[in-house]
Amino acid sequence: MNVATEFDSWAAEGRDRGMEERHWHTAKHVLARMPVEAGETVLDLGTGSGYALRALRETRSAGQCYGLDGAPEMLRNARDYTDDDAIGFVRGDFDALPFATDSVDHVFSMEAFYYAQNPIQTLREIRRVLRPGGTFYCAVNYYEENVHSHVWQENISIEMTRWSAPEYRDAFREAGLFVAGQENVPDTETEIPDESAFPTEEWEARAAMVERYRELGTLLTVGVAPS
Amino acid sequence: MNVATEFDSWAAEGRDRGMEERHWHTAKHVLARMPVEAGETVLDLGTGSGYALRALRETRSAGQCYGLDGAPEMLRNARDYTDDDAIGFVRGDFDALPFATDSVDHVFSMEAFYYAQNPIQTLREIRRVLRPGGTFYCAVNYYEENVHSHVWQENISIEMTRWSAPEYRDAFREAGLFVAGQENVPDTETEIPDESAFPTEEWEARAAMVERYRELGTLLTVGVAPS
Amino acid sequence: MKETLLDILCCPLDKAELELEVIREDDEEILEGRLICTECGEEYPIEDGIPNLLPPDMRDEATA
Amino acid sequence: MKETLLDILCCPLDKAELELEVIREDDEEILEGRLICTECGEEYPIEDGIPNLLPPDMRDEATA
Ligand SMILES: Nc1ncnc2c1ncn2[C@@H]1O[C@H](CSCC[C@H](N)C(=O)O)[C@@H](O)[C@H]1O
Ligand SMILES: Nc1ncnc2c1ncn2[C@@H]1O[C@H](CSCC[C@H](N)C(=O)O)[C@@H](O)[C@H]1O
Repeated sequence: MNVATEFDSWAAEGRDRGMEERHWHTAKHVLARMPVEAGETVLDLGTGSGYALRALRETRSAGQCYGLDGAPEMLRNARDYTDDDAIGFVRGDFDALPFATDSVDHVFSMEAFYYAQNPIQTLREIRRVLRPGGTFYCAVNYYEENVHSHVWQENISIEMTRWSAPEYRDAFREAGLFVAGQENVPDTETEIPDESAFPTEEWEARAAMVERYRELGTLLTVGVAPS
Repeated sequence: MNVATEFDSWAAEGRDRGMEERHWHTAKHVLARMPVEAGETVLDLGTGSGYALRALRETRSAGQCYGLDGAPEMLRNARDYTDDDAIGFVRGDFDALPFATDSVDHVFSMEAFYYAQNPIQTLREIRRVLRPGGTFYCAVNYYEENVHSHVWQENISIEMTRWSAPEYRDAFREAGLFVAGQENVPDTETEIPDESAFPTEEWEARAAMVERYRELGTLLTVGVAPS
Repeated sequence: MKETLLDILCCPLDKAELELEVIREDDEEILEGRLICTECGEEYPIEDGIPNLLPPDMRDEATA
Repeated sequence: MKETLLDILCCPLDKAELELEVIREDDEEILEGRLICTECGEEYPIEDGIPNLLPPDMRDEATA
């Protein structure tokens, strides 16, 4: 399996914790907007280190939490980092979710959705597992408007879906989800060096880095399952 | 009518434009999150100067837009400020909306909802006029967690509803709306003077003013109409 | 207000459709008129291009 | 993984319920075992407390 091969090596190199740290800059704002009530069931798609579920348990008293991932090393690490009986980790694939219909209150996914082989099928699966009125918080840094992310495809063997913001809205609707909102969540924490430091290894110009982090940030699309 | 008496004098004193200017700091972020597609119908409850509809027409190509208000002077001013055939202003009350069932794609309301005489009835009316999957973006600065707003009641004859964030979520659900999200939208633009300027006429301490604007800001609750 | 915008307006009381009676209009819109509920017969005035659809018991005579 | 957490898991193929066979557990959770689909009979291993519910055609023998 492609995903396991690619992401197991990431996990082995400690990139799971590295992603957690970087993604947290915007993921924490995304999690804070979710209408998770005490005791509700949450599913995290492409859970990586599992940080999102630990946060929702601690800050919102979420109930049963499931972290799904395709890479066994990611899951092993996530399990190690987690000391909470109400959080379970499951190996599975986005396109064939191993959860009962109507069994989940909220689905969260950070920087993972676009790895789905068939993203519309993934959205249909999310709609299926969500109870009526349940929400899908879909956060991505790789998307059409974020031109700075386009090169990422070169460094990874999995084909990534690069939708624009309107394409995300259309796809949600095509899969039968209501679109409740969409926004760019800026990353105000990644440090941007002084003008004199540019060009850096990664950034030609300071303005580009400002645009990437402070303006484009993370694209969040919020879906709601109909009755 | 209470509302007309109270708010007509505000309109006459130019407070409609004053509110527009201050509310815009957070209202623009709220409007930007709304999933308004080109051609969709939007209703603005307690429209004041009508700025929200003008913005949605200009930036999102919204279709037919309706600004409802109880105060005739507000509406007269709003009509004067608006040069757009697709925007209409209507006098009406939050508790008895004069719009057909299933006729509206999105409802917006900024700093107005809590004036409803019967807010649950207003939410039921909003649910009725929204099409399935339509959204209600409800933004308020007067709410329980914003302790700095509590004194506002002293200066106004209309009884205001002071719900907490969880009470907003509960009330939406009681009226049959799904809760898609909730957040505090900070006001990063209201100028906060230097420490040496405090106490000011309005603010004892700088920290309180920072909390009011930069942390608490505007409470946004997003509802979605079920099928 | 443009006539097309009146389409989704309804009686605030029984939510029935309204019938339009134009008193004064220009090239663009209805300026004065009446909206009459096809169900309960209640009349709602349009003045200066703004329909007043307050429930009758909330209508203050001074401004309506 | 706690046994209570297994409740909402289902077969990724036909979404039917799963039956649990425990091989090894401690005071807290299932460590090794099998989840068997009550409909199609497909078996899904639990290893080191983590159920592998990949569709069988995506399961690589090396890690499953
Ligand atoms: N099709 C698929 N099915 C299941 N998991 C997948 C997948 N494609 C990618 N993933 C997983 O998705 C994760 C993306 S990395 C993001 C991890 C985490 N959400 C964070 O914010 O840091 C990886 O752990 C990868 O193994
Ligand atoms: N019950 C009610 N029905 C209709 N309009 C009401 C109302 N209670 C208050 N209002 C209107 O709500 C407005 C609140 S002031 C806010 C105006 C505008 N949304 C802005 O952001 O600046 C006033 O114009 C007032 O007339």
